[in-house]
Amino acid sequence: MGQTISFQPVRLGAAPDGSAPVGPAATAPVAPSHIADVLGVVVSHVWLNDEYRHLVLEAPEPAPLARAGQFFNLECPHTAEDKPFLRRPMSLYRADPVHGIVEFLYKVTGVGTRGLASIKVGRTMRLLGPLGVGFSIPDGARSIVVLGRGVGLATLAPLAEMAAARGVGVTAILSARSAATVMSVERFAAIGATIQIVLDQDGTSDPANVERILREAAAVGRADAFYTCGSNRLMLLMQRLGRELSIPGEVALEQQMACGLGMCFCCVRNFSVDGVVEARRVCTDGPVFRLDEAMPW
Amino acid sequence: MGQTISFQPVRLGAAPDGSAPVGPAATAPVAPSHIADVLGVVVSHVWLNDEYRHLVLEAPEPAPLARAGQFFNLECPHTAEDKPFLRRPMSLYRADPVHGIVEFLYKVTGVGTRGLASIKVGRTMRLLGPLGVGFSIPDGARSIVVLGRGVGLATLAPLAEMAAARGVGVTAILSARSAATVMSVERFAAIGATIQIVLDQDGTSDPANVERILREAAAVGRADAFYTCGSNRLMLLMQRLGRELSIPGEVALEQQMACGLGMCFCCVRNFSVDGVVEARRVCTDGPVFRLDEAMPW
Amino acid sequence: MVDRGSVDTRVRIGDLVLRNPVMPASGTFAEGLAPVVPFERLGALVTKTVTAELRGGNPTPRVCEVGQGMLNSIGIPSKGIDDFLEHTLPFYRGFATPLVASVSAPSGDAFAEAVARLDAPGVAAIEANISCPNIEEDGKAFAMDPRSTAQVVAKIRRATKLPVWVKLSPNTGDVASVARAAEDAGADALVVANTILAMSIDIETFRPRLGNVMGGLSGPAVKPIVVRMVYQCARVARIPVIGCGGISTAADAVEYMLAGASAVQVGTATFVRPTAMLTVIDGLIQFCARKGFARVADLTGAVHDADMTVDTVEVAS
Amino acid sequence: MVDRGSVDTRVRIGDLVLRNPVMPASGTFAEGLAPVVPFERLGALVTKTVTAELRGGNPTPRVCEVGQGMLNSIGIPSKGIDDFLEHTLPFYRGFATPLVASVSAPSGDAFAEAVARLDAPGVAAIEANISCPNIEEDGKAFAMDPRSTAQVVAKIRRATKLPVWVKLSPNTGDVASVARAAEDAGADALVVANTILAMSIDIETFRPRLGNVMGGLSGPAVKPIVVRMVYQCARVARIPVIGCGGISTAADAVEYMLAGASAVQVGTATFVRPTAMLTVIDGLIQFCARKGFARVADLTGAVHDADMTVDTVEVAS
Ligand SMILES: Cc1cc2nc3c(=O)[nH]c(=O)nc-3n(C[C@H](O)[C@H](O)[C@H](O)COP(=O)(O)OP(=O)(O)OC[C@H]3O[C@@H](n4cnc5c(N)ncnc54)[C@H](O)[C@@H]3O)c2cc1C
Ligand SMILES: Cc1cc2nc3c(=O)[nH]c(=O)nc-3n(C[C@H](O)[C@H](O)[C@H](O)COP(=O)(O)OP(=O)(O)OC[C@H]3O[C@@H](n4cnc5c(N)ncnc54)[C@H](O)[C@@H]3O)c2cc1C
Ligand SMILES: Cc1cc2nc3c(=O)[nH]c(=O)nc-3n(C[C@H](O)[C@H](O)[C@H](O)COP(=O)(O)O)c2cc1C
Ligand SMILES: Cc1cc2nc3c(=O)[nH]c(=O)nc-3n(C[C@H](O)[C@H](O)[C@H](O)COP(=O)(O)O)c2cc1C
Ligand code: FES
Ligand code: FES
Repeated sequence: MGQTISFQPVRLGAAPDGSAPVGPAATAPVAPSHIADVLGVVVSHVWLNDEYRHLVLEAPEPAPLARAGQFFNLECPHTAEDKPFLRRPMSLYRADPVHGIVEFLYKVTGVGTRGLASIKVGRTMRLLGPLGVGFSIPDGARSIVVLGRGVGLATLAPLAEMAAARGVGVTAILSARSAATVMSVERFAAIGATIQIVLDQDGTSDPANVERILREAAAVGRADAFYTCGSNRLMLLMQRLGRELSIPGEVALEQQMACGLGMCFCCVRNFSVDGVVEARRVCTDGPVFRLDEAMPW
Repeated sequence: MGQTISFQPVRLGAAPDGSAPVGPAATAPVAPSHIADVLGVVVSHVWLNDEYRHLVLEAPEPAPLARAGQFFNLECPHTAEDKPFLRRPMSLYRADPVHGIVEFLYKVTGVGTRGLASIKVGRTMRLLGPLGVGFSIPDGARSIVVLGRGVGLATLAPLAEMAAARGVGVTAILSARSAATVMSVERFAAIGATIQIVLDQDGTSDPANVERILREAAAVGRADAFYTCGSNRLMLLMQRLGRELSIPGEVALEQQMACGLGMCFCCVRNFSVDGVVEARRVCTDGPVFRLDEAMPW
Repeated sequence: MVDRGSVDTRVRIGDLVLRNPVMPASGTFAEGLAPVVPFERLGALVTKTVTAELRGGNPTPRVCEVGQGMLNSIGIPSKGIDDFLEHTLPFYRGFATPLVASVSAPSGDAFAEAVARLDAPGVAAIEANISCPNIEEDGKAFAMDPRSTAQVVAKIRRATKLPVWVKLSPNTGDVASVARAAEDAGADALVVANTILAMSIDIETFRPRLGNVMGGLSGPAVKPIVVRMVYQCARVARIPVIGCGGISTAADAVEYMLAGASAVQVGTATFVRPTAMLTVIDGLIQFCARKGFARVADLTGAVHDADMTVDTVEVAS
Repeated sequence: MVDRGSVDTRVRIGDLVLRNPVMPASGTFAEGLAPVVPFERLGALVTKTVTAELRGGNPTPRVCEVGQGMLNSIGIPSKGIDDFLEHTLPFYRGFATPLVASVSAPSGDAFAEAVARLDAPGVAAIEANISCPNIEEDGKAFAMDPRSTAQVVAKIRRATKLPVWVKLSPNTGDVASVARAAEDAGADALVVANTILAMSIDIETFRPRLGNVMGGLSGPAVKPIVVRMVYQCARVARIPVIGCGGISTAADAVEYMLAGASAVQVGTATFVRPTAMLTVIDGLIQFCARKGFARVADLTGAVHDADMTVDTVEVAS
C-alpha cells in the first residue's frame, strides 16, 4: 500500500501540461484515446465502514494507466433485488501500472452501488476507461492545498500522491461528519502531507474555520493551487478565496451519466466562462474543471 | 420413497366422483377453492439425467394436499442469464400431506426451467396451487391403462399410485427415446403395475406396437379406463381405440399459461364436444380432460 | 410520521367512494382469485370485458413473455351479457366491494345497448373498454381518436345512470385529447391505459410468438410510458384518472398517484404474484404513514413539478 | 450450415451498399467511441442530430434508468451545421464507412435549407429526424401525422440528391400511414423508430426524475413495441426499413430483420456495453451460418406469418 505511484494528467483537447511522468515506475505515455472496456478481476473488496467500500481490481491496460481525477464506467452486477441497467461512474482511487491494479472507493447509496457491493473476490467485472480529464498541477507549483469531503477524499488521494511524486508539497484538509468517517488519512500521511482533519462532530468543519485554514496556508506560501471535491459548500468557499487570492484551482464534479465517452450529452453542467454560461460534459470535458469557472449545484 | 400416498381427484364444477380418500394417510377433504400461494423450501433437487430434474419441496398446506393430475404455478428464480417473468406450470409428481412434501419432475427446456434448475437445497420458492382438475377413476373400474411419454410419465405416476391405493390394477406403458430416458419405472413397479417399456431405440414405441399392447390389455379385461399424457400421437391412438372399444379415458394437456386460476383465458384449447368445437381453459377446466373430447395439437 | 392505523385509505371516483385506491385490471381478474385474495380488501372489483355477442377469442399461443413484461392476444372471448348477468354478477354480489363491469362493443349503438343491459343490481360502475375497433370507422379503435371517442362515450352516457369509466388506449398519438373528449362527452372517470400493441418473433422457428401475430404489452416494461400518459391526462382532465400499466409494488402505485392518478389498477402483477394487490395496499399505507400523509388521496397529483417546464423537443431526443 | 467466413453480410439501403446491417443510433454515437470500436467494422456511422441553430438542450438530470431501459431528455443540443461541417465531418472522413448525417429543423423550409447545407463530401446519406415539433403546426411533431410528414419529406427530398432516410416517431397512433406518407414523398429508407415518450417520478423527493419532466424511453423495454412498428411499416413500404429500439444482441437484430428490417441501429446498448455493435455483427454471422443463410440480407422479412391473420380486437386485449 505504501509504494509511490506516478500520475500524469491528460487534458483532452486542451494544452497538456507537457511534463513527463515522474516516479519510480516508468509508464509509457498515454494517448488521450487510450480507453478500453476491459475485464477486471476482484482481488480485494472490503467495507471501510458502514457506508464505504474499497474495491481492488486486477485489470489489463489501459486501466492501470489511469491518472488522478480520471474515472471509469463500471458495469455493476445484478442482485436479486437490484438490477442496475446503466453503468456507474467511479473515480480512480489508486492505479498501479506495474502490478496491473486499479482501485475504487465508493459509497453504497442506491441500486448501482448496492449491486457493485455484492461482487465477490475472484469474480470479474467490466470497466470502461480511463475516462475524462484528470487533475493537473501548474508548472512551478511548490505546494498545493486539497480540500475534500466524504467520498471526494478518495478522488483527491491520488492527486496528492501525484504531487508528492513531483516533489510538490501537499496540505490536505479532510472534512467529514465524524472521526470514524474520515477516509484515506493514511494515504495523505504517507506522502508527508500536512493534514488538517475537520469534523461536523466538533464544529471544526464549519466554513469559517476551513476558511481560516485555507488563508493560513496561503499566507505561509503553501497554496500555489487549490483542489476540491465532494462538497458544494466547500467548492464555493475555495472558489471565492481562490479568486480573492489569485490562486488557480481545479474541482472534480459529478453528474448523472450514460455513455461516459462524450457521446450522449447526458452529463452536462453549466460553467461560467468569462461571464457567459456554457454547458460542458462532465465525462470528457471533465470531470476535473477549472475551479473559477465552476458553478454551484 | 416407498410409502403409499392417497390421491383424491377433484372435479371442479363437475360431479365429483364422491369416493372418499383411501390409504393409510387420512387426508381432510379438500374444498375446490383450497388454493394458496405458499413458500416452499427445497429439500432435494437432483438431476435424473441430462435433461430432467427432480425437485422436492417442503411446503405448507394446501400444497401437499394436491391430487394426481393437478398442477402448481411455480415462481422460477432469476439467474445471471435467465430472468423468467411469468410463472411456470408443473404437474404434481408426488404429494405427501403427512410430511408436508410436494415433488416435481421437470425437463429443462428454456428460460423458466433453466431458472428453476438453479435453485439450491435450502432456498425458498413460491408455488401457487394446487390448481386445476386432477384425474378421476370411474366407479367400479378394476384395472386401468396409463400410457405416457417423456415428462408425461411424471404426471401419470401419482395417478397409478392413486389407483393402487384404491385397489385398482394398473398397466403402465412407458414410452421413451431410449432406455436411459424412461422415468419413474420404480414408482410404477412399487405399486405392482404391469409395466411395458417401449422405446424408439428398438422400434417398440411404434404406434402399431403400442396399439397391439393396448388391444391386448383390453382383451384380457385390464382396461376399464385409459389415461395418457405427453404425446399427441399416443393421445390420438388411445382416443381412437377408446372410441372403438368404448373405454372411457382422460388426457392431461398443456398450454402456455399466465394466471393458472382461470382468469386470463391464455391457456385455452379446443375440444370437440358432441361435434361442436369448444374452447376450454387448461388451467381450470383441465389440465385433465375427457379423452374422447380432446383434439390433436 | 402518521400512525399506520390512522391513514385514511379512501378515495373518491366521482360519486363512488372506494375503501382504498387498489383494484384489479380488467381481464386479469376473475372469480378464480377468491381463494387467494380476500375481495373485501380491494378498493373495487373489475370484471373481464364482456360483449353482447358470443366471442371465441384469438388463436393460441395467446401469451408470451418479453423481458420484464408479457404480450397477450386473448381477443376478448365472451360468453355474452346474458351469461354475465346470470352467472358472473351473482357471484360478486357476495362481496361488499363495488363491482365495475367492463364492456365493449363494435359500434356506438351496440355500446349503448350493452351498457343499458348492464344497469343491474350489483353493478356499481361501467368501464367502457373503447380500445376495440369501431366497425363504423374502418375498424379503427374508438380510443385512437378524440372524435370517435366523443361519439361513443356520448352514446354510452345517455344509456345509463351508472358511473361511466372510460378506458383509454395507449396506442393513440394524442391521449390527452382523447381524455378530454371522453370527459366532455360525459365520462365520470378515465382508466389509463390498456395494453400497448407489440410483437415478438421466435428466432429459432421464425414464427410470431403469438398466434395472432401482434398482441398487447403489459407489465413493468410499460410503466414509464403509461405514467407519462396518466400525467398528461390528469393535467387536462377534471374527472379522476385511474392509472393502469405495470404496477406491481406500492412504489409503482405511489408514482402513478403522484403523476395524477386517483386510483390504480393492477393487472399482470397478479399473474406473477397472486397477492400483489394486497402488498400494494399495505405498502401504500406504510408509505403514507412514513411520509406523514394522513390520507392516501393526498398523493394524487402531488408531484413537485411547479417550477418545471417541458421542452417538447425532448420527444425527439 | 454455411461456413461463417462465407456469409455475405452486405445489405442494400436504396443505392447504398453497407458492409453489414449494423450501425449506431443517432445521439448514442460520436467520435468518443473510436478508441473502443473500430469504425471500419460498422455498416454505417450515424451522427447525433444537428440543427442549423445553436441549441443548448434541456435541464439536468437528463437521464435516468427505468427497469431494463432508460429515459433521456437531452433535447438536441447542437453547435450548428457550420460547426458540424468544420469539425465533425472531417473527423469521419478518416473512416471508410458511410456517414449518415442526422438533421432536424422546426419547419419544412428550415429542414430543406439544413439538408442542402449537409450535401457535403463525406456525407453518404441524410437521416431526417422528424420527431421534432413543427412550429407551423402548433408544435406537433412532424412524424405524428402523415400529412405533416409528407410535407416535410417532400421539401427535404427536393433539397438534396443524397439518399434521405426518414426517422419516424413511435409516439404516433398510426406509424404505418406515416411510413407510407414518407415513402410517397420520396424517402429512400425509414428508420423505425425514435424514443417513446415516458416519465418517471422519484417517490422519495416527489420530483420528476428528469429535469424536463418527460423524456424518451429506450433500451430493451421498448423492443416488442418497436418490432411491431417495423413489422407494420415493412408491410406497407417498398423502401427499406431500418429497425431501431432496444437492440443489444444479435438475437434482437435477427428478430428485427425477420419482422422486415433491412438494417438495424443500436443505441442504448452501446452505453451498457460499448462494444455491443461488434457483438451484434459477429452474432448475426454466426446465426446465419448456423441457420444456413448465405446472405444476412435474406433474413429481412423472413418471418413465417403467411398462414396467420391479425384480429384487430387484440389491440384491446
Ligand atoms: C466522474 C464521477 C466520479 C465518481 N466517483 C465516485 C467515487 O469515487 N466514489 C463514489 O462513491 N461515488 C462516485 N461518484 C458518484 C457515483 O457515480 C454515484 O454515487 C453512483 O452512480 C450512485 O449510483 P446508485 O445507483 O448506487 O445510486 P442511485 O442514487 O440509485 O442512482 C440513481 C441514478 O443516479 C445516478 N447518480 C446518483 N448519484 C450520482 C452522482 N453523484 N454522480 C453521478 N450519477 C449519480 C446513478 O448513476 C443512477 O443512474 C462519481 C460520479 C462521477 C460522475
Ligand atoms: C398443466 C401443466 C403441467 C405441466 N407439467 C410439467 C411437468 O410436470 N414437467 C415438465 O417438465 N413440464 C411440465 N409442463 C410444461 C412446462 O410448463 C414447460 O416445459 C415450461 O413452462 C417451459 O418453460 P421454459 O421457460 O423453460 O421454456 P420455454 O420454451 O423458454 O418457454 C417459453 C414460454 O412458453 C411456455 N411453455 C413452453 N412450453 C410449454 C408447455 N409445454 N406448456 C405450457 N407452457 C409452455 C412457457 O411457460 C414460457 O412462457 C407442464 C405444463 C402445463 C401446462
Ligand atoms: C391477459 C390479459 C387480458 C386482458 N384483458 C383485458 C380486457 O378484457 N379488457 C380490458 O379493458 N383490458 C384487458 N387487459 C388489459 C389490462 O386490463 C391492463 O390495462 C393492462 O394489462 C396494463 O396493466 P398491467 O401492466 O398492470 O397488466 C388485459 C391484459 C392482460 C395481460
Ligand atoms: C441519450 C440519447 C440521445 C438520443 N439522441 C437522438 C438524436 O439526437 N436524434 C435522434 O434521431 N435520436 C436520438 N435518440 C434516439 C435513438 O437514436 C434511438 O432511436 C432510440 O434510443 C431507440 O434505440 P435504442 O433502444 O437502441 O436506444 C437518442 C437516444 C438516447 C438514448
Ligand atoms: S455521459 Fe455521455 S456525454 Fe457524458
Ligand atoms: S392460465 Fe389464465 S386462464 Fe388459464
